[in-house]
Amino acid sequence: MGRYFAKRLLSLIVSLVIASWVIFFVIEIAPGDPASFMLGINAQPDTIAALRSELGLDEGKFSRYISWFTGMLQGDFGTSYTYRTPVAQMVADRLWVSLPLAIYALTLSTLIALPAGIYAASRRGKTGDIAVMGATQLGVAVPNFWFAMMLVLVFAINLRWFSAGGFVGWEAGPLAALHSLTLPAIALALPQAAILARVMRSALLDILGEDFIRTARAKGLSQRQALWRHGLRNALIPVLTIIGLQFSFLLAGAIIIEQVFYLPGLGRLVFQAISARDLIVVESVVMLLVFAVIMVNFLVDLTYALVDPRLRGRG
Amino acid sequence: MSLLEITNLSLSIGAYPILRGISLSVEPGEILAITGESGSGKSMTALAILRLLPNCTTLRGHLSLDGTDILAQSETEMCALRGQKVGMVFQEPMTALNPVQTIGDQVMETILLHRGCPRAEAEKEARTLLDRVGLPADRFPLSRFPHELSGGQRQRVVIAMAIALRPALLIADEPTTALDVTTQAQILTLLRDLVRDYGMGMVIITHDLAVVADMADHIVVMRKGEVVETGSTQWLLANMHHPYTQKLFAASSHKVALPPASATPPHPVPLLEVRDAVRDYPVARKRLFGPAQHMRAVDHVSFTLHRGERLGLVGESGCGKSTLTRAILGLEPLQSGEILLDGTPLARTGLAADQRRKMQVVFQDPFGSFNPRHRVDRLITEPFHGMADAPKGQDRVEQIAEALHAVGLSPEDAGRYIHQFSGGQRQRIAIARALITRPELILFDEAVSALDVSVRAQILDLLADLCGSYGLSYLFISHDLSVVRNMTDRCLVMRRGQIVEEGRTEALFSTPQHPYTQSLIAAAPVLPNIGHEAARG
Amino acid sequence: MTRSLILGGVLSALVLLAALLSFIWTPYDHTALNIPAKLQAPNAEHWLGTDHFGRDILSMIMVGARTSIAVALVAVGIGMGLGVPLGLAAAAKRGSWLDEGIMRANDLVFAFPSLVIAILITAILGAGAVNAIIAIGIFNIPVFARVTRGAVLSLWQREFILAARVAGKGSARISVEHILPNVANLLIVQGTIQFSLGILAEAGLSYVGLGAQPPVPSWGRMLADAQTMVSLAPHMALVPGCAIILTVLGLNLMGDGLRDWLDPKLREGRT
Amino acid sequence: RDSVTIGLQLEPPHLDPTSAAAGAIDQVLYSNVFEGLTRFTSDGSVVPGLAKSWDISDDGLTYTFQLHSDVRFHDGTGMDAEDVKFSLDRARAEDSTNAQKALFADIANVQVVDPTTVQITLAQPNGMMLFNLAWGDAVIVAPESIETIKTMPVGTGAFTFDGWVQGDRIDLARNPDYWGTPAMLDAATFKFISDPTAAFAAMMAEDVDAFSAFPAPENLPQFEADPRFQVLIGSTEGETILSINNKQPPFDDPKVRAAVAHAIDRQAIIDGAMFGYGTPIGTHFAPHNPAYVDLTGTSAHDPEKARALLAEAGLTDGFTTTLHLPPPSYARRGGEIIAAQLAEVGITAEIINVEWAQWLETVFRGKNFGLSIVSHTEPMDIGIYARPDYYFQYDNSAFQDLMAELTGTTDPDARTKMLQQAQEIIAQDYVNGFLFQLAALSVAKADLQGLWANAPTQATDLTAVSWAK
Ligand SMILES: Nc1ncnc2c1ncn2[C@@H]1O[C@H](COP(=O)(O)OP(=O)(O)OP(=O)(O)O)[C@@H](O)[C@H]1O
Ligand SMILES: Nc1ncnc2c1ncn2[C@@H]1O[C@H](COP(=O)(O)OP(=O)(O)OP(=O)(O)O)[C@@H](O)[C@H]1O
Ligand SMILES: [Mg+2]
Ligand SMILES: [Mg+2]
Repeated sequence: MGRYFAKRLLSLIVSLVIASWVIFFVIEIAPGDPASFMLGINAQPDTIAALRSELGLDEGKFSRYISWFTGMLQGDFGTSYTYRTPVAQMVADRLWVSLPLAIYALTLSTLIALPAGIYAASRRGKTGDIAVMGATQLGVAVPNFWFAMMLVLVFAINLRWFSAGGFVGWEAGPLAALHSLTLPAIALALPQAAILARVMRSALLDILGEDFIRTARAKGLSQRQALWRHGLRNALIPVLTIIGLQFSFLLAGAIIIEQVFYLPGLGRLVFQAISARDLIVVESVVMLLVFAVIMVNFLVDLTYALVDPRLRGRG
Repeated sequence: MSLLEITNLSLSIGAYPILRGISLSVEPGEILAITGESGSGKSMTALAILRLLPNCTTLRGHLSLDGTDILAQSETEMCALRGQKVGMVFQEPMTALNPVQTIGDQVMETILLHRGCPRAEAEKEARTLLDRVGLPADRFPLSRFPHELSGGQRQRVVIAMAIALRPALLIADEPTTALDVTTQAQILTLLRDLVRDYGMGMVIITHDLAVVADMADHIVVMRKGEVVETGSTQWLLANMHHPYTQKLFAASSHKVALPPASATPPHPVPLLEVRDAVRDYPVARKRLFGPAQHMRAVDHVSFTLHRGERLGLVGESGCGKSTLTRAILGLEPLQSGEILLDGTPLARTGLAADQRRKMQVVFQDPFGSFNPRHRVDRLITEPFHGMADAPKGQDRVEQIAEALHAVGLSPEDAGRYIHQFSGGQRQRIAIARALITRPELILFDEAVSALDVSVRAQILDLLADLCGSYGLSYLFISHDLSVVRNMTDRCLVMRRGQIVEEGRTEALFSTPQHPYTQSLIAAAPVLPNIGHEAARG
Repeated sequence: MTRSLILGGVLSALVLLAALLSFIWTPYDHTALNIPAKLQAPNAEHWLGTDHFGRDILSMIMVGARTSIAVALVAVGIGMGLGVPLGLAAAAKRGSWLDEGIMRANDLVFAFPSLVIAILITAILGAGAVNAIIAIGIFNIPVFARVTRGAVLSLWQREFILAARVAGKGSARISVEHILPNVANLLIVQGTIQFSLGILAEAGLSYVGLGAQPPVPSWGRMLADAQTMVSLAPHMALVPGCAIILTVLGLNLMGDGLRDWLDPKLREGRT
Repeated sequence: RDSVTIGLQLEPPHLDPTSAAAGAIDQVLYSNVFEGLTRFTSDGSVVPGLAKSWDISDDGLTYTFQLHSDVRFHDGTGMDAEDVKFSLDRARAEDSTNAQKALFADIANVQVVDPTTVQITLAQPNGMMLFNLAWGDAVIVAPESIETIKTMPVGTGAFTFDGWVQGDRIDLARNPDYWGTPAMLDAATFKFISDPTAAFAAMMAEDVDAFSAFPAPENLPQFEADPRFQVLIGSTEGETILSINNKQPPFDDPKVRAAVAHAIDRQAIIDGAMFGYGTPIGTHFAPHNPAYVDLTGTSAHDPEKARALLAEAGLTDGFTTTLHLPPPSYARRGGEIIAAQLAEVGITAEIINVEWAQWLETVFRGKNFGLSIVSHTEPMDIGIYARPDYYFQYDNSAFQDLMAELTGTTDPDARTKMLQQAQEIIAQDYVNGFLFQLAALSVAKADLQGLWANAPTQATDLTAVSWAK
């Protein structure tokens, strides 16, 4: 276990270093200059030069990379070119929206998908299965931004059950905050739930075909008991993989949804930062997202070992 | 009244009839063996008793267990019955256990489910059971996971689960096919003891007639979903009537008329010489910066094979036989030692074209050794790859026809795909592929292990014929002692990567020297002679 | 043939047909503006109504199908063209540094937030269908590489591969001659699925303005144009939305159906 | 109710109006938090701000400002002549990062006479000086708080800055110690909603009380029809033009530019892109300005004439060019329409959608474009036509002389004459395609009063806003 952990950790670090390279140099070749963006069309060239030097943009790429990277190691992500606040703090603020949203959506999707998948698997080939699978097919096919538009139209504008968007902030109390995240969470969760339910079902069906399920049935367990006691935990590995992937996706991929619901999340931060050429913000956020994905995968791998004893001993 | 009474049971899956009018019965304390070739419906019969059949099956007829009409039971009632009244042991111990639960939990489950006793009590009971099946507490605590056990040990756990509630009937479907001969002997003994101790009835399903003859009180022979013959073991072995039964027994004890090894003007250079071969597989390190670990699959093996000689290699599963084969074929590098073919060492990068011409191979799995997307002509000419003088055009057609003819197939078969052939035919094609370059040496790695007895007998006969017509030399690898005894002049015994004994086949089998060889031979079940006599008659 | 294969096939064929038909005929010129006739609900002249410039939506949907199909198809092509050889190579040299390198690189690409990278790519290269293809294609590569490797690894254990190796064939040759045809089914199925995901991705990119540029119609951009008009002219959002849903649905159904039809044992292919 | 939530499309990057061009900073802070010596009113006129009065010397070179005496910054420090000198010198400095540094180019010296008197000396007369000092870029800031101005703006206005949740909102609170007429609202929140659909939804769901510069004109009729809301339609300083790269062939031929101008149907663009909101213009000048001349006739929609002109220029088969479109919907939608209109006369305009950063790089600085659409929102900016290096690269020495003369002229009538002459020159030279004056479109709750309808500068002046009883 320790060795497994250490080896994964090592490859994780190498991945992160390579990722930082890729991110920095790819982003730096984007045309457009943060200083001219800031100063607009009436700015004079010397003003732009003054701002560039104030922002440290006149240094060489490589030395900027080094200072960015070493800064990151110490938890200092630099200062945003446009906002002029520490990137770390901006990101932290945004995470207070994005992270709860991702967790909320993931919880919703898991709560919907797992029962649906289990139900479908246990009724394989019957009407219930076909209905659930039909619904998931539809869920996979619906673009989530379109779905979000429809949700706003129905629940915010017509029924006025929810506000059309925005985030009241955690100061307003956890319930109010969750309430304001509900529509976006649903918009994110349903398509994900559709995928997850399909994975759950097929993983379960694969497991149900295994010999040990037959053994369990020969002991006198009913189909359902066999599914719950022996099928579920074994089916968890593919499901966990997908949940891990989805979490990373939700963290970074909510850009469009954040736009539709004007949430001050990470996605919108990158989006704004890209258009303002606030490169350091883009770099840091992308780096952070990559880091999050790699970490989540790492954690998922570790939970595999919790689920499956065969992986514990393995080197 | 019998413990298990099946009369006129028919079963079909969808529109396909699988079982047709099966009748059999088992008394308490009696062992009934069901035998027959692959696909004859043995497993289906067993599953029908538990009503654990695939979807869309229809069952007709009568099936009663201890007076209960099984077919009339609801699913809930069946659940109560399974495990309680009837236990089952499956073929594949490696997959029959839930990998994520401890063996203790899995054994206890049967008890908790039916008896609803406190956990502690179930735990105690499970412990006793595991002790009973030969898994003592000090080495096998309840907290072990299945992957920490060997195949035989896992099979013991499965048996413990099946007998937990002392069911009246125990069904064992090929319980030892996946195990070594020595382990097989132990498991069979255990089963027999349990039946005797608990007075259970048992249905054992096996295609190994030697096991049948050894274990069973009663025998049922099945073919294509029908019972062709049934009777007490003694009686049946002596008086088998049905031609199929006779054929089956004849094939099992089939003796091949191997032509004598070509009179040897002993060639100075051995055809194949293996010198001190070592093959290590890397194993994951125990600690991150610990020394690199490895597993020695072939451990300083040396032997020679002369022209015209037929050499056997026996040993338990995992002892390194296939690894050695792959090394000889140049598919895997050696860590040390060398292999010489006709005096020239094999290059590290694989075999040269002329070496490949001299040496060919036939693998075990007739279903997996061919690319399903190619036609037979393309498949069997594959060994010509990279040879400068590979036949072209008409010449090629002729050589294909000749090879197919040699293995008893017709030249028309060259245009067919592999899925259009039966397992036995496929193995013939595999042999044709090996023959087509006119090799001097063929390696047979478990070449007949996957075949049914009757098909196996045909293939062995074919090999014997080819020995006559082609003057073959071969290395015959198998875990089946009787086959090796039949097919070879000289024999090597391998254990944990090492050759422990070597000698003329007859001598080695009649007077084994090494204790391992002795235990191997002792464990192998033997078909009593009566069957053999009857079959001849 | 399963029910889903038929249903999916019919849906996909309809879309394909519409796209092909648009080359020779559309009810109106899809670029012709007619501002006085803007925002008409579906009617006898314009079966699916008009948009905010008075263009005929049916014509735009038909031509838009072309864009969606082309973008998704080429993106899948890129993913297959690069991913499959990588997967084959990784599996052929299992456990080697090559395998390790390819797989780690795959993981790394997977770790990048795809939408953010797509936005960056278009920020660097400019918005447009070609760049959308690149953005989608890049993320298809690891998918195909992984699926191929997974399927091929088990094939390498098969004895017919051993037989080919005994015949002296190199791993590249074996990969092409023996392995590839045997994973073709799986790749076709995966291709169908990636194709449908590509259509969704193109729609998403166009929705944020990074996909095909006007006057080339695109379903995603039609949705983007429609978004502020949902309450004025709901058909503007519903029509392209349904076009996307039906196409993706059709492709997914077809993929599932193909999987069952070609080989029931391929089920583990999809992640 | 004594607070208000205002929706804005763009979020300020930071909160220093004197070191960025972002209009969003002024939209939040202008007049609310920061004030200058002079200020704009809703109708665009310039009135006293922190300076209660001023004297201009006869040669037009010396301005003497009298400041209000009891003005305090929000941090409690007093605002006096020293602060004015500091602010203006900072904006003019060599290393200044003021986006509109040119506004101060003519200032030769700023001198503190006494705590409430400041004297500004010009290097040459500049009739626009009072106007220039009303810009958001010329507001008075304090040296004590300059370090943190980007995140903690400290001004003299009727509202104090009360917090910023980045990506979401900025809060303002009433300044109890305001030197002038105090604000009527206790608090105000600016909420940033960039997506037009989301803006519509937020208004409809009453998440915000007003939306300044509402981005989706197509939705306005719905608000008008809804008794809960009022729609404010005013004018902006935004001349929306189809800018033409005057140096790039074939646009270096005035005939070709004229052909482009005649190919354009302004009304169709206003209807199609702005859903009818906008005033057609025929030159680069705001129609609400008294000096405006209606020159739309010079470039009336006439495809026949356009084709004829192209033929005259030797381009019978038309030509291909690029049309770079920045993100706002007037440009993206207008661009699609213009491309179609140009196609009718044989000009193929390949649409290239760009972000602002790219637009600045390729179009504005790189001058690597054929056509582009952009709204020039700076007030009174006809002077850009006198800059030959400006991105559309119009180089006419007669025009340049006229502008130089204008700057030195302070007499209003003479100025008007010159301005009208300037308008005509650029119209007749078909420098750009002049499309329409961007309308100021705001939506508010029906009972919210005191909002500016017009947008003489990008400001959301809340000082007079209140709820009707
Ligand atoms: N799930 C299933 N669906 C359809 N047919 C099946 C199924 N399982 C088995 N069969 C068919 O039923 C027949 C009997 O199969 P069964 O497994 O009982 O054979 P067997 O005698 O146990 O063979 P073996 O020795 O290979 O285990 C075979 O023809 C087989 O193809
Ligand atoms: N690629 C490999 N990597 C690591 N270990 C391996 C590998 N292949 C085989 N081994 C190990 O080497 C040993 C010998 O394996 P081999 O396949 O040669 O046995 P065998 O005698 O052919 O057994 P069987 O009768 O089951 O075919 C086994 O313990 C096996 O687990
Ligand atoms: Mg069987
Ligand atoms: Mg082997």
